[in-house]
Amino acid sequence: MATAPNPATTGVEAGTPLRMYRQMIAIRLFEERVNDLYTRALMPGLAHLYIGEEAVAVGICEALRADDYITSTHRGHGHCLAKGAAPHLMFAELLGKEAGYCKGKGGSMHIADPATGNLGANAIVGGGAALATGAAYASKVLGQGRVAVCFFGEGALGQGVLYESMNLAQLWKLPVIYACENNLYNEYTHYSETTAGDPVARPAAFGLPAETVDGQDVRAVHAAASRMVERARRGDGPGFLLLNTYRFRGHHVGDIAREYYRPKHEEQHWMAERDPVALHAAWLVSEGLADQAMLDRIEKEVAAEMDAAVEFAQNAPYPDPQRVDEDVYA
Amino acid sequence: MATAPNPATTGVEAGTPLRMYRQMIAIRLFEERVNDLYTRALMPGLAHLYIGEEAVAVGICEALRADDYITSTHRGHGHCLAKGAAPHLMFAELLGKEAGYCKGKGGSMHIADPATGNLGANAIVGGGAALATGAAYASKVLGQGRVAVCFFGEGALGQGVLYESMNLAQLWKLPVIYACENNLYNEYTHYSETTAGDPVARPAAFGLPAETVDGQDVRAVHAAASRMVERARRGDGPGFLLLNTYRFRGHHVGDIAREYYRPKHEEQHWMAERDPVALHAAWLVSEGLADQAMLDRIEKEVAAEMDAAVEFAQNAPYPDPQRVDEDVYA
Amino acid sequence: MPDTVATGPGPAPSGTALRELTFGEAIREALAEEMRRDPRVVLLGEDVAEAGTPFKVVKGLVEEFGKDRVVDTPISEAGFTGLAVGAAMTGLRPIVDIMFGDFLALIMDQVVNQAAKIHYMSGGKWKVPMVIRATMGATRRSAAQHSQSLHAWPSHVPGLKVAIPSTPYDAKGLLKAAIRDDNPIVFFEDKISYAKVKGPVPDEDYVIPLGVADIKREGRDITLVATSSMVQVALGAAAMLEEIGINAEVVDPRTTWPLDEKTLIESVRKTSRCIVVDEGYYRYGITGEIASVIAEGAFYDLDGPVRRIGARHVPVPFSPPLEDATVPTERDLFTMARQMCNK
Amino acid sequence: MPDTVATGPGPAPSGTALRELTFGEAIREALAEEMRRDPRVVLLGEDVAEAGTPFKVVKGLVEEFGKDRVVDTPISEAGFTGLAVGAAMTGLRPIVDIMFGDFLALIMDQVVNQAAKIHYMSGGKWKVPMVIRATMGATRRSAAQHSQSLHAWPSHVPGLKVAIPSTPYDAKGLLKAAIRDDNPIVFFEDKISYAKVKGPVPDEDYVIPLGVADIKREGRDITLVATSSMVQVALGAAAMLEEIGINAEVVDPRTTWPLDEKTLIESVRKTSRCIVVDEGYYRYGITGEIASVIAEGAFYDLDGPVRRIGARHVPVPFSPPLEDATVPTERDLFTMARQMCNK
Ligand SMILES: Cc1ncc(C[n+]2csc(CCOP(=O)(O)OP(=O)(O)O)c2C)c(N)n1
Ligand SMILES: Cc1ncc(C[n+]2csc(CCOP(=O)(O)OP(=O)(O)O)c2C)c(N)n1
Ligand SMILES: [Mg+2]
Ligand SMILES: [Mg+2]
Repeated sequence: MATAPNPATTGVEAGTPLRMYRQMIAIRLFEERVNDLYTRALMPGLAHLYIGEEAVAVGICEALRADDYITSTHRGHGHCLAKGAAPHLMFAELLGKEAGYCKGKGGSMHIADPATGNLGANAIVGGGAALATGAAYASKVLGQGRVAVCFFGEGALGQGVLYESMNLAQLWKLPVIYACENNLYNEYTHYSETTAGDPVARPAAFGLPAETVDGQDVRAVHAAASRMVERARRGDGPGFLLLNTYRFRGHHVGDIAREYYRPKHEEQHWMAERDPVALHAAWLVSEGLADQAMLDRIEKEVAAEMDAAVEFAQNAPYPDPQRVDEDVYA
Repeated sequence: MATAPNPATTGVEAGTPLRMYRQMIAIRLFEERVNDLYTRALMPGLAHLYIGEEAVAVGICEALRADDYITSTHRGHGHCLAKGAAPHLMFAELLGKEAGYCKGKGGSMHIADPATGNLGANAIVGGGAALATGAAYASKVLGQGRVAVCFFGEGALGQGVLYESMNLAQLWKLPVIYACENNLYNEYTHYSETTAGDPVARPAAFGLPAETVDGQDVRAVHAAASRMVERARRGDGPGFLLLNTYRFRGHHVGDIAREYYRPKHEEQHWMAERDPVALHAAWLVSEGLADQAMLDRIEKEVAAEMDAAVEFAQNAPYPDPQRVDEDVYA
Repeated sequence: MPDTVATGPGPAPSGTALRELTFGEAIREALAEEMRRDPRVVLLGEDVAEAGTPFKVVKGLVEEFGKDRVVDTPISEAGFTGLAVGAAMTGLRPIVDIMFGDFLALIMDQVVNQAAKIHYMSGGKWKVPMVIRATMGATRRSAAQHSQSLHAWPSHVPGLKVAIPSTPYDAKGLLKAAIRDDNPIVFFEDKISYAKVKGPVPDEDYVIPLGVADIKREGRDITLVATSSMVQVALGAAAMLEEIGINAEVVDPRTTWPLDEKTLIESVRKTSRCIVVDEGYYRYGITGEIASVIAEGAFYDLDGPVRRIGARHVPVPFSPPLEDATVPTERDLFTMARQMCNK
Repeated sequence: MPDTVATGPGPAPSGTALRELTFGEAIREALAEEMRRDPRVVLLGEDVAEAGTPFKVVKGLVEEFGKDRVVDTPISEAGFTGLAVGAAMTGLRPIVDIMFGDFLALIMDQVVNQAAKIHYMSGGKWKVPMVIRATMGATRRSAAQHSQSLHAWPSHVPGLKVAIPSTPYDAKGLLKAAIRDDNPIVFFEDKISYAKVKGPVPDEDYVIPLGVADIKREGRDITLVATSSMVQVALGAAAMLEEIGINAEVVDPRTTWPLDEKTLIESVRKTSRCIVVDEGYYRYGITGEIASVIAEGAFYDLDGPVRRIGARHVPVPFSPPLEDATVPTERDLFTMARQMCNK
């Protein structure tokens, strides 16, 4: 099982619409299994699902090289998968098992993996901003040509360190892209109650090119990200993407009764009309790049791999409590 | 001496050009005496002189009510005086005497005075941003109609809490004015090396009206400040002023050899052509609002009061060391 | 462990039968009563209004006091805490809600360089009457950035007071005292206790002065000094010890600053043995100071060194078997106490 | 006090006569040597380039290493510290300069929630090899926001190491060790010592391992455990004590974490008396932990309780007579030690 093929990176060619479909499906099916594990009380802690936002992570990560960097968030499973993480090692981590990416020490909010350039999910809102900027700085100083992408929710627009970071990035022309996922809510509060002025004007004021993108359209995301990544890699400095999207589920799995902060019809509208997976599937079919049978086959394949990954994680042992003292110091 | 008239607030009518002249001269002469005390090793600690920037503090504070608030900085003597502080109590504080504004506990960087709405000079760059915003918040909640002005150097544009504060102020329409004194240098580093993009675009991105003003022209400062203060008092929310100015002296009194970070000719240009006191004096004379004799008389009067204030401070006793434990808790 | 734990000897019964409240309910009641009592009290924080915070502790307050006094903020801990400092100076009595105590790391400048020093730096002229409510405590599988108990940091800083209640009764009385105090106070609430710890709380208005320790259980043989979540653990250990004939006294300082040195020292002078237990990191934390104070004050009555137990000195891990190994347990205390008493 | 203080018994003379350097010069030399040795080492901070910081400690480095490796930053302590964390993870070995240790309050999130935990949270996969240089120390008439010694905070946090050197020799050797270490390290430099403390420093390359205490003066009658600026104070007190026939041992832990418990405990087992002195705030600080460690480890050899002296528990005042009353003095130590030795 340790050699299981990663559905996120195999079977279709990198960068193509079909591969982006596969990646989105992988995230969707991964998250559905997280939901299932969590509601069956098999997963400890909290789970913040990325369902509904898949096009953002996939569109952006498909514009990256394997050795490029990302920082992720509490809602990070999608970013990790899109950057190439293996689902079975992620599930193992989510269940607190020794085989997990972080030996069970990190959990859902701290998946990290040097092999895929993942600097780590981060449970501090805005916590990745300076870190990603620093990875871009190192890449520049070391002449590596790597780009760093900082994923964050629009709630992180409230954290001052984001502005400190953008200022540094622009002054020093660092290859970092700030990817703001505006899913309209900071936990249980609408972003309009927490965000004055126009969000894209903020990076622009620091001199960063800033673009607003339909975060439910994976091709649009990919195109915008590709432009910014290329620009950054060329040495022309950082950029900012505002990706309009929506989380289909609660802030975390336990957030069930949501009507006090967001209306059901809003959810229904996004789920029915703006599902990034469905939209992309329809486009693939309409363009003749796939037929429904092919999409179904991909989904089935991915589902099987996800089920195997869950099984791997469930069967994996917990860490020996003795190991609690390891890894405090390098 | 405790009843000495305050040259900053007496003798001429509030808000008039002549009074602004008097206020600027008061700051200038105050700071010259600070320089003198410091270089004669009579003043402990550090002294950051405001000479050259007088029009900013005076132009703004003359647009405020006595019960309006200010927060100030490490370079704060000018703000405190312009808001109505008594020079003899300031000098006493600068010398660490019991009679000082803070009983000697604060010193140059922490002059504070509820009676004149001075929330305090602050030695943390950007430290006043959230505090001033909070005073504006209280004023709004309590329906007091008071306005708060947050003075800060352009170096504070590097501090994230400034953006957090402006966001809060704009969201909640708080009566606070952010007054950024751009004197071109953060200590020994030119602001262009620390500040990406366009500084006034930053507050604008948060929705604040932002205006760039010639900080050497006290009437221009006063006019711009009056508009913003009136707007804030009306309930229309915060504003931002970018005041272009220059410090004529070193970052602090001990900063003598400055050529490695700023050219002599730049200093000479500002001192010869852009001295706010001289410019305003010339205007007063040219408008027939004063003649040179009158200006000389004002200066002499203020000088005498400053000398008396210094004398008061020098003669005042140090606090009893026993009092070190007082005022830790209210 | 049972779902809720009844807290130890409550206040002296005041004639009427006492209601039982959870720790979280007691806090909400304190907030509501003080907001009713004083219109200058406002509550600021992320998701405090309709959501009532993720812990639901302040649920219902916005309905009574409105959105002007129960204010949802952006995710700007430094900004809104600093705003509260300025507002406290100018006429309000703000309470800020720091959802996870780990985020204290984001507000230390506002709390320590501003709030704690303004009164002193101004020679006593300005006051900063505010309360910073922050959660603490692990075992929620929340991992390293959402599980810390960082009360040692503000306890180190002159100008601050620090409360760390363990029971509903104490939480309510101390929070009311904190809100009425004219100083900046950091008030730590254990997340697990919110729903789990239940206890008697009188109907009538009362405050518990800051700086008065409480003897949660009287005993002869050994003193267990315990804070917050560790008080329940100490009481559990004391029950286990009783079974082997060791009679433990459990003392709860209730505030780390001011610290009721006298009560702590007197207890140990009586018992001659002491363990200090706290959920913060073991090193350079709460236990070092309290153990030193006791060792200095009760030295000649001590049978052996004052011992200490804190959270294991590692970042809090996610995995349940690992996380469980980081928090002091009844068994840890029992074993150490038994050994100290040579039983 | 004389203008410069010669530091106590230096390293064993290595044949050649040792040069004398100031504390600041030794730090500059350590930085220069490590930057020469390893191109991945970069220095970031406010005014570090041409100005060489307000203390002039890093003056000259930009001339040798260029503006790409000695980098002036905006006044964004959180931003550039976090940037350094990310850069440390991805191939550099950054050193950040925190001009005044008080500004640690601005970077605790980056240091504690990020740098300290990343190695652990990632199951050992990512490393954060970086040094945070921060100043400490009062008596410069800089008042409450520019005079703090906040080393107790990072010492409390697992995942960090904390160095607090007292002599030029130690400063150079520890800083070099810190730069070569693969962990985040907070390195405290006493501002007054920069120019005032002078001592022998060998020409050749050496490092001092983190976690090894140094006996700065051998003695029989009482152990004075002292950190940073307080080492000179302790040595001065020891000289005074010698005159009345008390032979004091002065032990410098050199790093608060890792802590060389063994050397501390052994010293006190020998002398049977101990005072711990540190320039941080008195309460919940360095002295509480060290005193507890010693009291636990040397209890049965102690003549009386371990005593402690820290900075007076008040915000640091500006006025010279007030400020001078806040910092432990030779006289304070002398008086306390004399009393403990009944002389
Ligand atoms: C500094 C900080 N403050 C508060 C929190 C608690 N918190 C976790 S997620 C969240 C909302 C985040 O909203 P957003 O950034 O929009 O991300 P989303 O959950 O919508 O993806 C909050 C307030 C935190 N983790 N970190
Ligand atoms: C948070 C913080 N970082 C650094 C410093 C050290 N410092 C004091 S003044 C100063 C430069 C300030 O520049 P600016 O804000 O432009 O004000 P100016 O001195 O030009 O009036 C710096 C870096 C500080 N006091 N606070
Ligand atoms: Mg969101
Ligand atoms: Mg400036």
